[in-house]
Amino acid sequence: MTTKTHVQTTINGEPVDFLCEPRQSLLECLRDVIGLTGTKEGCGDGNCGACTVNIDGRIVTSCLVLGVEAQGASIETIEGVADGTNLHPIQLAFLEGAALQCGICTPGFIIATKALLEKNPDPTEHEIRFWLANNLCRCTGYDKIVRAVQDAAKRMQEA
Amino acid sequence: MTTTDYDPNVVLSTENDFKVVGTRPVRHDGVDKVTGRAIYGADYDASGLLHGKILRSPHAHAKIISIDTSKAEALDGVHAVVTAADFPEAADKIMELGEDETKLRDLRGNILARDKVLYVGHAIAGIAATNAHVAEEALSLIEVEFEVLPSVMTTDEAMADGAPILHEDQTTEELGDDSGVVSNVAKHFQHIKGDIAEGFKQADVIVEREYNTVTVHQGYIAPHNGTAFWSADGRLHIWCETQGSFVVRDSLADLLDMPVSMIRVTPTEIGGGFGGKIPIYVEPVAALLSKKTGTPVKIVMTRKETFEGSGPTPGSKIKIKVGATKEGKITAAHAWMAMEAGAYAGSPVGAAAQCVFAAYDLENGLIDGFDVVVNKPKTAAYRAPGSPNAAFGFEQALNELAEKLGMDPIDLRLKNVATEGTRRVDGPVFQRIGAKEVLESMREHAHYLSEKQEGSGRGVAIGFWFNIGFDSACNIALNKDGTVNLTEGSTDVGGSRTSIAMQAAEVLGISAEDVRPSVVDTDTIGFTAVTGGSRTTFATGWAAYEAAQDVKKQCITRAASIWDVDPDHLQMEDGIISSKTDSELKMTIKELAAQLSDTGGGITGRASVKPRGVGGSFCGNIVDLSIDQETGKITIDRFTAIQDAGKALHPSYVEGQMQGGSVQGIGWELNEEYFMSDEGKMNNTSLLDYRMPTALDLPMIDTVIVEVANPGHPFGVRGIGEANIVPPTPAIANAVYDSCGSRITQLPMSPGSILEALKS
Amino acid sequence: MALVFIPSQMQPLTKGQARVEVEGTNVKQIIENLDSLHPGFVDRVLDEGNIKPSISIAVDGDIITMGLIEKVSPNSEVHFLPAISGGN
Amino acid sequence: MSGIIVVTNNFVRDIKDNQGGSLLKWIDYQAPESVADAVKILADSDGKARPLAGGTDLIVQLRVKDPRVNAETVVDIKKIPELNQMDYDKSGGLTIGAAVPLHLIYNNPDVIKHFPAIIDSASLIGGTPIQGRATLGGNLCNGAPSGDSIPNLVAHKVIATVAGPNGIREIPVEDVCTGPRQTSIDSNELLVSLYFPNPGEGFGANYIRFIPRNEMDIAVAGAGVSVNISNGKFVDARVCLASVAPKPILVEGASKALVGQPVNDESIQNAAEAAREAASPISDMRGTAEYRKHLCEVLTRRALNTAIERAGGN
Repeated sequence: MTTKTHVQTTINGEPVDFLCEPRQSLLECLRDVIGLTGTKEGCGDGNCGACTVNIDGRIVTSCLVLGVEAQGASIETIEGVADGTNLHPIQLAFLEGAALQCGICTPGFIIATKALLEKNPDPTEHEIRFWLANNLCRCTGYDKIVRAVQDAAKRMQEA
Repeated sequence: MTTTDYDPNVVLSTENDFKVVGTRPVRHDGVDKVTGRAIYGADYDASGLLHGKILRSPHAHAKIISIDTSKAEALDGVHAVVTAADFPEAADKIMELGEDETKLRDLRGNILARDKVLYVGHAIAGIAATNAHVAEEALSLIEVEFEVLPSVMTTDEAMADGAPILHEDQTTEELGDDSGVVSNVAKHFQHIKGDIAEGFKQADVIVEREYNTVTVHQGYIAPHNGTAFWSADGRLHIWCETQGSFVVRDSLADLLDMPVSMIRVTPTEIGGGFGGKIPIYVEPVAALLSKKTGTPVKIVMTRKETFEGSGPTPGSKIKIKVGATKEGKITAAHAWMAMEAGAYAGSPVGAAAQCVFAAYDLENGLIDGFDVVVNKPKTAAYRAPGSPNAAFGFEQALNELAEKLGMDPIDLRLKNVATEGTRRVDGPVFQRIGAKEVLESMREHAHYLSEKQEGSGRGVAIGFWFNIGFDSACNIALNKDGTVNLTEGSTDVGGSRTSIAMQAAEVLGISAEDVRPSVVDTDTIGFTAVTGGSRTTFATGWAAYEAAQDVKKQCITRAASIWDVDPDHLQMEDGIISSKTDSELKMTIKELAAQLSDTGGGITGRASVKPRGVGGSFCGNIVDLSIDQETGKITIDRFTAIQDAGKALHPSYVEGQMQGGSVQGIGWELNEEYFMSDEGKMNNTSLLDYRMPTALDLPMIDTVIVEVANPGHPFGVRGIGEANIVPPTPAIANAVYDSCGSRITQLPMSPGSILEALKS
Repeated sequence: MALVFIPSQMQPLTKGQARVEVEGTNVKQIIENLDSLHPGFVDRVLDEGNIKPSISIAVDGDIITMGLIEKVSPNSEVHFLPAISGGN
Repeated sequence: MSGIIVVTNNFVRDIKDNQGGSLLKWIDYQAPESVADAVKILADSDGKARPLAGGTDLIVQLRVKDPRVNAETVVDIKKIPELNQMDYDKSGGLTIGAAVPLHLIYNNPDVIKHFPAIIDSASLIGGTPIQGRATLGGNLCNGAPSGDSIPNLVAHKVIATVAGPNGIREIPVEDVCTGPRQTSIDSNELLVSLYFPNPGEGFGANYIRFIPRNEMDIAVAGAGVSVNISNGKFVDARVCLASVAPKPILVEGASKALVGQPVNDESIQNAAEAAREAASPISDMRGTAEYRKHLCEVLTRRALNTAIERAGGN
């Protein structure tokens, strides 16, 4: 049996090395090993989207990725979305549009939304709902989230 | 529909002479939550932290013959194992849990089973280990000997003659009287108004039907969690996600038989609750493990544990009989309601009884309520607990009645609507309420006036939640620059600290941004009851109002001493202190604040309140849906929620509550349920199979806030968190009937059951 | 005198009477005076001198917040209700 | 079992007992860079190694400690070039490596142009983040009766290329699944790629499923179909059903009902009824057996209509 593996990654633009057991999910590595607790756990089997992160340009549920698989990968988490103290337009849209209540799903939604708008700068309501269908929110009924994504799209196009 | 020809979110305002109340500032905790910096319970870390896991029962009902933990204790990395035997033997007593009361013995038994397990998922033992993987591995090394007993899963089974009994010492209570009959029925009560036999005689039309609902879960995204550190000096510190840090503290003091002052509970940010995070589950186990190990212990439930080991809302059987004259005047109504309490007494049937007929002025009414224990998890509150179950019955029956009478369903409701002065069947008389305004606003709404789309069905219903008051405390310290720091003890699930801060800002004449609100630990603020019952913005807001008045009074006194005038001659408006008699004397709160230190010291306002004047809230829905005729699948095409919010403090948050409650109701209606196996095991313990609505399952949720000010609050606030989950189930059922002509009386309305109904 | 509404389940104590006029300026006096008119109410409503947790009392439509010392005025209405659990 | 005294030290009696967020069992991890190395690891592991592509099924199974996945080693196959290929060849066939994630498939221009119906499956397995990892190869090798891509692969007459200790072999995809979560790919073999042959003239395909939600759900029933139409007649047709038998089933009767027949409601309905008859579902929390059979008829009819439209026929 291997004990721990040395994994080299880039997280939010910075080189990050960590040690993990093969049985540790990337989510565990981010939260418990590296201390990036902005990525949340809601279900542990890929069905709530709270642990969504972006790996090499594509969003994944980090509870269904092994930490060791991240070798050489570039990972973006919620902690890397703002530019220093300047919030990203998506973060501003969520804040000003009251698109969060308890906030536990918010990091996952923001990471997923960012990937959507980078790929499709002007999505329809249906495209937004389809893209975000893997992210559960139990507080908002999604209305204000969908509107915040539409608002963010507008802000990003105007920027 | 991305563009609409009408305003999707309307505020029908009654009063607008406020500066801060009624505006939409960005929440104070918002930036932390959009940047991932906010610390939730599972995020908490401490040096030397151990990780705990809980062994849970595989049987729905069984005697525990023995528990052998020796092999688990011997595993490398395991630091401690605890069972029910580790609790101190405390005197049995009744505990006040804010809104909920329960027997200490029941609470203790639910946290770690002692002699019997009463449901699949019932906690038996806790393990602390160096990491969660080792703790999980060690669970399988605990040996438990069970004698399996027959189980009861529904109220029908539990109430049947000869049913297996969960608690041999439980007898049915009849409103303070012990019937002496050993039974699974923990409680029976009745409310009577008038004479229903006479009322039904006067009826020209009668509708009578039975309705059934099954267990559903609040579905908050963050599972239960808690970290405990039992320090060498005997103090216990808990960090957890809870709707009531003082409930956690006081429950622990009773369970662990220690002085309240030795326990400090720090509430972390909370990843949803909806009532489910009022009770405690893992905190006492973590505390016992920390006591044994001397190090902090964190326990985080899995999703499966959250389904099986926390408190869902009950399945229920509701029988409704209602009669009316040809003119549409309701002459009598009877509601018979039995609700599953789960393994220990305490279903929300009492609350259901206060809600079932609340929207209507009935001359003759009878409500029978039964609180029934079954071999399922002990139920907990879930957003207007009991009321959606009751409304699923009565609000469908009313539409059926309207059809028989040839009346518009909203007109029938308006003809019988409760108003100020109406005496409810359960006794109390309503003060100013907004049921009529909500119904009128529904009738006039563009949605209701619009043509239905070809093939779609439309349904309406309304719902009620009474809201509660209870204890709240608030402190406000005036800073030298005129900003204030506000501390309070209501854990904030959805933005309440901002709506509380806004009330202080309104009083002090400063901006919401100049108030920095913090939710603090139990050592730092006076007793504050749970965030529940839609009380927080109302009651803790009231405490903030009083504390701000205290600051205001002290500001005036201080200015009077600076100017050497009689304080009675001074006033404070819009953040400016001025003399009523001398126009030269004027100073802003900022100017005063800068002088505090040199003129006698700081100013702190404080208040502890237990307000009355709680205003109940009504919510109505209009829903359009279409049904795939070949598969039975329902698509919600358009949904409008209309709620009486009193004065909407922060309209975006009110809309958010309305939209969130509506969607929980939609999920309850369409697909959510505990699929139980014959052995009493939940078969769908993942979020894949417990099908809560996704973004793709829903339309926009349009809202109308109807402001009928609550005379019992300085700004007219009503609690608005709950009533909105009540009308969706009957409104959708009524729309299904409108679409296909079949009455669905069983929740959820899965596609298979709709297809059956279409065929018949 | 205050008007006390007797729930059906307690009406055996009042021989079926649904409303009873009772003297008293607070809830404690109301219950004690009710008990002297119709014996059994103290046992039914109180446990060791406190209101039973399974029972709520409403005065003039509001659930009381001050327990037995809650004021009752001469034209008040008093209701006994089952205590409820609930919450958001 | 009431009254019986049961000593329990294994509280996990079926995989449902661990569903919903348990931690992964202990595993070893290897990431070979060639097919040969991967096959060697698999062959040397005595059946206790499992290939890992997207992991969206495997990692869940390692979490629930599924006894059918008796893995001590996971073999990450994403570093092997052949398993990452997407190659549209001169003959009009398409090779998709077993480790290519779904999002690369539905964004691939050749797929969009020549095999658009694959997107039906690729865009509905899981949600967006699942599609960032999940693969057609993994969906096939997992062998779930509800696998959303399998009926579609069968309808496309896909050939699976499998490498083992004795070299390469090719298997028609309808012969891969042998039972619930069982396949004819041996534990020492590795699925390398899926080959979509040139579907020929007048081709159209479609996969649809029925789920109670609109996304994020397990098919209550699913139908993958393909047709070749010439002169208003079906010259070839396939119907394959998901979730209504121990494995995805190719409905021979449906092909018979269509081939040689004119494209009209009657022939389509006959095929739909054949699908209904071929289904042998169980009743469970996803639906009753009767409801699922009914859905097979509805879905087959609807999928055929879409496939016909795509074929440009009718």
